[in-house]
Amino acid sequence: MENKNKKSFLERMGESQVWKSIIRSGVPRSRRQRMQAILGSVFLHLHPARIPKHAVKIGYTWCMGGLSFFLFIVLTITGILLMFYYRPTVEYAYTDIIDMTEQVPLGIMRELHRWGAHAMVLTVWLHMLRVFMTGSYKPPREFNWGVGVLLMTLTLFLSFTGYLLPWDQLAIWAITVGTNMARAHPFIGHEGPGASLLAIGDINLVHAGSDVRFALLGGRFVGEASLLRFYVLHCIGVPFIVMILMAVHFWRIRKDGGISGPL
Amino acid sequence: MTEDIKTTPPASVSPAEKDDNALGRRGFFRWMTVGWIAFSVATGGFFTVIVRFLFPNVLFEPPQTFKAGFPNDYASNFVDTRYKKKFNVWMVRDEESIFALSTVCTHLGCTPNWLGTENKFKCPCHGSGFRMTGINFEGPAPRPLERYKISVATDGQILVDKTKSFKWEKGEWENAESFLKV
Amino acid sequence: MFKNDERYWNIHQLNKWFAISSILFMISFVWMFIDDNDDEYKVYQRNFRQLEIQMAEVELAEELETVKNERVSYEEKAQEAQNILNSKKSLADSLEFRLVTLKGIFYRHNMNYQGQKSEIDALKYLVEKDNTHGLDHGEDHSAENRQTFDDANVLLHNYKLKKEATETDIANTELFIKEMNRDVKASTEELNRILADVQLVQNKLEKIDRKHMSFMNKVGDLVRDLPILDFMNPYYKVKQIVVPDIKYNVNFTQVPSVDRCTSCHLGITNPDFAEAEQPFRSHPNLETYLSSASPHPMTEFGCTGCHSGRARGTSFVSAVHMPDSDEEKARWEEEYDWEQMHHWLQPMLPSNYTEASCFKCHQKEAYINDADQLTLGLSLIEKSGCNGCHLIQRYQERRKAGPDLAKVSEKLNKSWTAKWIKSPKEFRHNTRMPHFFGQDNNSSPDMIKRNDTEIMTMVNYLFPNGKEVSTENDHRFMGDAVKGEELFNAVGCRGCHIVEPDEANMSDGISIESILKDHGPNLIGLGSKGSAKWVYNWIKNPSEYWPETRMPDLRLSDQEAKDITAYLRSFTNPDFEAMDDIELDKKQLENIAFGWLSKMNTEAFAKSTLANMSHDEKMDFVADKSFRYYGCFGCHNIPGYEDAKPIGTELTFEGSKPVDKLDFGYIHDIEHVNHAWFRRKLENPRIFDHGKESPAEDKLRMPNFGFSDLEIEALVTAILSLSEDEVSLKMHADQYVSDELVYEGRKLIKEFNCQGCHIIDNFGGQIVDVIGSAEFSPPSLNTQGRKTQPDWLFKFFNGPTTIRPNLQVRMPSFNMTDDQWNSIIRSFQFADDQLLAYETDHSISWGRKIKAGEKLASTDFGACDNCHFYGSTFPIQGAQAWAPNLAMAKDRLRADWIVDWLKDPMVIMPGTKMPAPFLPTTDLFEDDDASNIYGEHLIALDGDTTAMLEGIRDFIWAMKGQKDISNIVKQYFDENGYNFGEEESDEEDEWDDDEW
Amino acid sequence: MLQTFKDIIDILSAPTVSFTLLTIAFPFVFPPTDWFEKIHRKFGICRLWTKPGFYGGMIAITFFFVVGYFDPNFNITLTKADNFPIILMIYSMFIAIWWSMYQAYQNDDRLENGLKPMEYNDPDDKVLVWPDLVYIEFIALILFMVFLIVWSILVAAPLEEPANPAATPNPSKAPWYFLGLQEMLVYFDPWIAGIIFPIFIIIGMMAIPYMDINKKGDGYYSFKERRIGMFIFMYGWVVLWLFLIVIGTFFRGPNWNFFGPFEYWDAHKVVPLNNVNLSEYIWVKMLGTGMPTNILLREIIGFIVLIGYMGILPIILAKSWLKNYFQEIGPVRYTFLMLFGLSMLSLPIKMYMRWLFNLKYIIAIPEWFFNI
Repeated sequence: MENKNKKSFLERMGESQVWKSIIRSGVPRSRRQRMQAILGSVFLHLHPARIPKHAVKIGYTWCMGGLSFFLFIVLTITGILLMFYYRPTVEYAYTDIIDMTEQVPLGIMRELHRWGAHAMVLTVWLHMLRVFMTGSYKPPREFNWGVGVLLMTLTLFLSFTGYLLPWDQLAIWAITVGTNMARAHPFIGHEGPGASLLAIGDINLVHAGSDVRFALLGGRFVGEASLLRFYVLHCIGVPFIVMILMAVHFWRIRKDGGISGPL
Repeated sequence: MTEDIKTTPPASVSPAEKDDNALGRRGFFRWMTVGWIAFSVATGGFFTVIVRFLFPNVLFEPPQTFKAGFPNDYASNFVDTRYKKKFNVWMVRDEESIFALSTVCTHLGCTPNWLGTENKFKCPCHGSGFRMTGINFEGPAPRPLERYKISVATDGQILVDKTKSFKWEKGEWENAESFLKV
Repeated sequence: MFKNDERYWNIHQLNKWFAISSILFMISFVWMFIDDNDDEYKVYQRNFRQLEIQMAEVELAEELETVKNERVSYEEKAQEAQNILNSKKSLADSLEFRLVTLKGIFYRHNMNYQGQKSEIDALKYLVEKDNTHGLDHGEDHSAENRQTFDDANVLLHNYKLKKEATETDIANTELFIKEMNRDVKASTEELNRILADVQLVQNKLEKIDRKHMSFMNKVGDLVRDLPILDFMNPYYKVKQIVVPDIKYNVNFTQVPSVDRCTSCHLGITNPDFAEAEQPFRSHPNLETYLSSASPHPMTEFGCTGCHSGRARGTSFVSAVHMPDSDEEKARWEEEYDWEQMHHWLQPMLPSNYTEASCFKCHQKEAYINDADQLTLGLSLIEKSGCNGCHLIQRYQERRKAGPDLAKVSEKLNKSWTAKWIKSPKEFRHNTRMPHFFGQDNNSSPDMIKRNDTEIMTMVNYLFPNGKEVSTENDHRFMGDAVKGEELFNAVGCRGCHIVEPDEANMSDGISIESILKDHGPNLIGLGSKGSAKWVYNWIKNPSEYWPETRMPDLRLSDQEAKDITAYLRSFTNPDFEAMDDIELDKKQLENIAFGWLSKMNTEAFAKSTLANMSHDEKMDFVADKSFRYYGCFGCHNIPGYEDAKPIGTELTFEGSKPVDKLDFGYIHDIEHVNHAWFRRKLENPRIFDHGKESPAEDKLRMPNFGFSDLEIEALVTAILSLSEDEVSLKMHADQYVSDELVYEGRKLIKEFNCQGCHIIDNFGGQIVDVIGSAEFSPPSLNTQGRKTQPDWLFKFFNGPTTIRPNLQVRMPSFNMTDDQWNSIIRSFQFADDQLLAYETDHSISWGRKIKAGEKLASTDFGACDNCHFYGSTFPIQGAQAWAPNLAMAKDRLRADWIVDWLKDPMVIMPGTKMPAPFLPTTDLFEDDDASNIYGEHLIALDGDTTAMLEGIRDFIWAMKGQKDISNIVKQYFDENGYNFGEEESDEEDEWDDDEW
Repeated sequence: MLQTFKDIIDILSAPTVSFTLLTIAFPFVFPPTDWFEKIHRKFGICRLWTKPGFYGGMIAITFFFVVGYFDPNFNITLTKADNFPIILMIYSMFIAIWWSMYQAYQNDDRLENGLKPMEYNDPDDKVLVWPDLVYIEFIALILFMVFLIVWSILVAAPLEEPANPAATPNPSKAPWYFLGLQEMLVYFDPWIAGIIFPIFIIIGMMAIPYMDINKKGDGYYSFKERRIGMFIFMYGWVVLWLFLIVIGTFFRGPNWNFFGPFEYWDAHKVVPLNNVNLSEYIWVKMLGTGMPTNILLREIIGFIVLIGYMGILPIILAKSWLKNYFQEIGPVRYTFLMLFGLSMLSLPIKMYMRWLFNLKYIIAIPEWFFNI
């Protein structure tokens, strides 16, 4: 009896003008409605309406691509929330992070963000491993594999830029170690091979105050300027590029014939 | 195929399951309902908590309430300027009450001075004058000074709360929170 | 299955999966929510609230009890007044009615008035505009406006009159009503006044105890702290104090400290909670700390400025509490799951070391009030010469801690010196000279040989040309040892020295008081050291041998010096004498020299250099290396090492050194916190070499001072105080002292141990224990700044004269510069808020007052001449009662002070024999023969005590006569001797009875 | 007993030993040729990719961690909040690789028997995305969110001392996913380990589809059909990346010294570093003369070795051993394959030259910051 009422309620809702205007199809029960549900939704129509059978098996797909995307969204949301309580300056950065655990309501956002970021690195790697293991990079998907490699690199870079923001010893020294490599960049790093060749007369062009590391840090050492730079890169710069590449990545999946599979 | 779906209950899927139709339907609803309820509770909770997130637990701005000593610290018919600099408040005691007067001139926001000998507040900017009660009586100020919420804390000290102000022209000075009877 | 309805999964299964995962999701969310809301501080705040309620209920009961009887009568009174008022009800009602009517009328008039006024404001604008821009618009228009304006004004005036008339009516009526209600009001107020305290407690209970709340308030109280809703007006919330002047160092910058300690320590400023359980207990010293009246109010100093810790922490562990003891640690681990957050560099100071923080603001004081342990630690740093080897920027070395070795060959012989260097404590058990040798890392036979050789080279260097002291002519410098002992105890040597051969008698423990006693060395074993000649010469004039010494000149006569020398030489140390002489080992000499040479050069070079060296060159080379290795010049002046740099680690910010910068070596049974490391290091400076295979040149070399546990605790406090933490300039205590000289003076007072003999700032004067009676001890310097004229004091310091003729103890002549004396005088003056260096001479009022004074000082009354010298006139009483020469007063004392002094001498100098002078009261003048007894002048003063005292003062001031009586007194004692001291106690009683 | 086990593990996990063992074992685990395959089968290594192999592997890893948890020294590194992702990585990578190989072997068998791979479906046998795919994706997301929340509740995000440019922590480590690069820094100059290699890794990975022209194994798990490509990739991924991360996380202590997992991280530990450049070997040790002052002359041997390795070796290979392969893929692909392949191979080669001969640099021109 109860079930019946509910059903009729659902049905009545599905037939209402409001529902139809938003969702278009009714409660997806018929084949047509089920396809409509996918095609009519801006989010779901990333998927084709029909897919080969092995594509719904977790054992084949591992769902790692989807999870990576999901984590990206989770990290965006938690990241935005963290921005309310975090100020990227040498005065406040560290104490604001202390306050996350000490007094900020829902300070667990920091844990969600940090562990989510680590998890995303793993899911991206696993996704790549799965794609390799099933040989899915092979034609016609060569280009999309390349996009994927770039996305993976950017994921690492996102995580890397976020590493500095707590402004603790772990942060500053991980970034110092990480960016010290840029010193050794051939030609454009002041301790890299060839840097000394870039000189006009006795005037050195590439030195500690003008090389690629300097550009990254906004100074000779990790300092206030670096914190701001990494903050901007972490919150806006890199996510922006990632979003564009993700769009390409998803679109190419469809254009390259959907999920890979044996012919 | 399409017909089939239309005529059969939506949840039943494979021919093999058609036999225990009724059971399936019940199962469908039971599990699905439970699932959706739990899911909505959790996500709804999340969004509620996120709204809570917007309200910080502590503030680093100067406190808007402050303790201003005991009522007996104030002499009758006297304007106390102790809290002027730090909190922008004059503590005034007249015959029968104590009240906290804002130090912001209602003309253009300067800070008037208390002239004890002339028994008035005089604004140095454009010469507005206010009586001890805060009522304007000379110069360009359009309305009296504002008063702040005042009460007695549990330890007997006067508690001034600057987040709530009372305006004479709205008749709010009659409000019991705008003065402290002594 | 093929060609099914395009499904793969069993939807039932998926639904189940969905339901299960959603439920898990919900559970995890709820868990997260709870986790986010179960803050520790809320638990404490809830408990505190319960405690407050309990206490308030007790208080309420008490208050009710106290007013139980009173309130009844007051209540009756109030009721009575009310009854009377009620009887006039009809009148009151008619008045009320009238008032209402009047207010209605007033409202109408006022409205008219206000309306008209706004009309006028508009018209005024037009007129004013016409006044300025009139030409543009033509005349008529403006005249028209003017006319309207004037008319309106007339109308306004009309309205105003009406309004004011009504106002007056209202005021009168109100006054009448008020008058009628006066009794009721007064009696109610009376009642309220009686019940004020009850009311206060009741109000409080209504606010915090749900039982006392109205229903809606109960609901509100419940709702305000519900999770999610608790952003609106929560009762339980994080409490914090932002302290802008106490900084937290984030390395790149300093940020204001944010202290959240009060979130749990809720009763910290409330003395009612003195007995409460932690964390609610109030601060044990609210007079000095936290309360708004104290010098360290909470809003300006916060908590972590002194206690350190993680200020922002809101839980027991995250605040980084640190246990005082192992037991406490175990208890915390049990109760709070305590563990140290290692990533916080400023853990809370164990309460034993809290004083370390005082130094942040009190850097210049010689004695830091209420911080005895820190003061002791800092004093020990200077006394032990820590800052000779360890640079401390903020606590610079003022002079070397040990004696000058430039002329040591005149003082000592080689054998003794070598043995002393090797083991000084064998000779003098409590010497501050530390043990370099025979320690953990240099006790192997090889190392002993090496060290002995090093010692011999150093001794060789200190005794150039082989000259050393001989005891041949000693008999010529020795007098009577028994007399010497008397003198030693009487003239003031024991202000700074002890003679205590037995270590067991000194186990009282060390404190800032006890170090006054052995400011100079413990004078034992002098018979086994050096020669009598040297001792004699030294006590005759210390600065001749060592210009920088702090030992003053007691102006001893030759005979006195000989007697004391004899006394001091009577102490010998046969054990030390019996010790084997230290031997030089030539092979070791080679080895050591080679070791040092090859450290900086190639081996070949080292070999050839060594081969070219003569024996003497080798000796000097090794001596040089040894001095530099052990850093002897840190504490001693050694010729040739005047500019040598200190050898130890800089300690300027040692208290803030991260733990990982401290080398724990292979010692693992130790807490990884800095104070544990410091403690262990001070207990055994070589401990962290344990297990290491370092070559002799690289071994740890900090010597062992043999510090006691108390000393170590004090030193650790001092080291912890050397921190990097900054406070704003305005927090520094010296911002409130106008004159740098004051601090300098205080330091000098400490350095020259003035407090060994005198009480200064209510501290010191330990010599009284030796002398036995305050009366015969050096005077208390209480109010010294107000007491003496600065220029007299300055002259006195430079050439002490006899002031108190009955004292055998002497003010010595100190070897100080004018700058230094000025500093000392300035610090006295500062303490008494008297900063004038030059003052107008006091002029005597020759009149009634001085005559009255003379009367009061005469034999009939004060009989000052009983004890005081009047110039060269001897007092009537015997020598034991002698007091300062009054003829000197006008040069020495400040006129104001004399009056204060005479009022009640005991207040200024407790224990003085000086009585307050008798001052007659007016009732005595009523006697018949009053004018005979008191004289007309005294009676005319009419019992004005101040005038009478001023009279005495002026009498003294006018006194003529010899001012410096040193010679007279000396002559007297030379003839008669100081033998009154022995029967002192008997005489004292008699004397007391006779006179007073 | 347990102590012996720990000691053995400590010894085994030294990079020299563990890396060698892994490298030697690797072709037998992922056999690239028939010969390896034969031994792979003969000694039953293939059983790693069966269910018992899975359980065995999981038990071994878990046992290692459990023992480590109760070891006072390993416990410190193991329970550091930031190291949890690495533990997660070890498990997830093992499970993922095992699962891929498990399916691959099944498919290999099917293919050998002329069957289609398991994933094969009739092109018409499709599934509608609603609800099957959407639903399981949704469930996966929820479960993952649950996992993330529980993780966040149980493990507090760490926060160390405030940043201090004057105090370098010892050891100071890069973020864990870059520890492989940091480990390479031990063997290569920063410009190679920090710049050239990362760039080669990114470009090389992007180039995989263009270099691997084996059309088989597309869209299903398989091993045999693409065993060489698989072998190279797995070696690079597992040994040269993941394994170096594990070493960097768990086995690198103060001063970047190696410490066995059960060893105490003693900052006093000193390891001799007497590394010699190739030019010093040649001129000083072999020829017994001093170093030539001309930099290029001094390093001439290094240049020859380098050119020989990167330039001539591929040509020789193309003419001999890889002749067929060269003809199959053409010169362009061959060049890139050799560039990336030899670069990758240079890492283990350099590691071994360091361990065996204390070789520091093949070309050492510190004057120009040019060391290889």
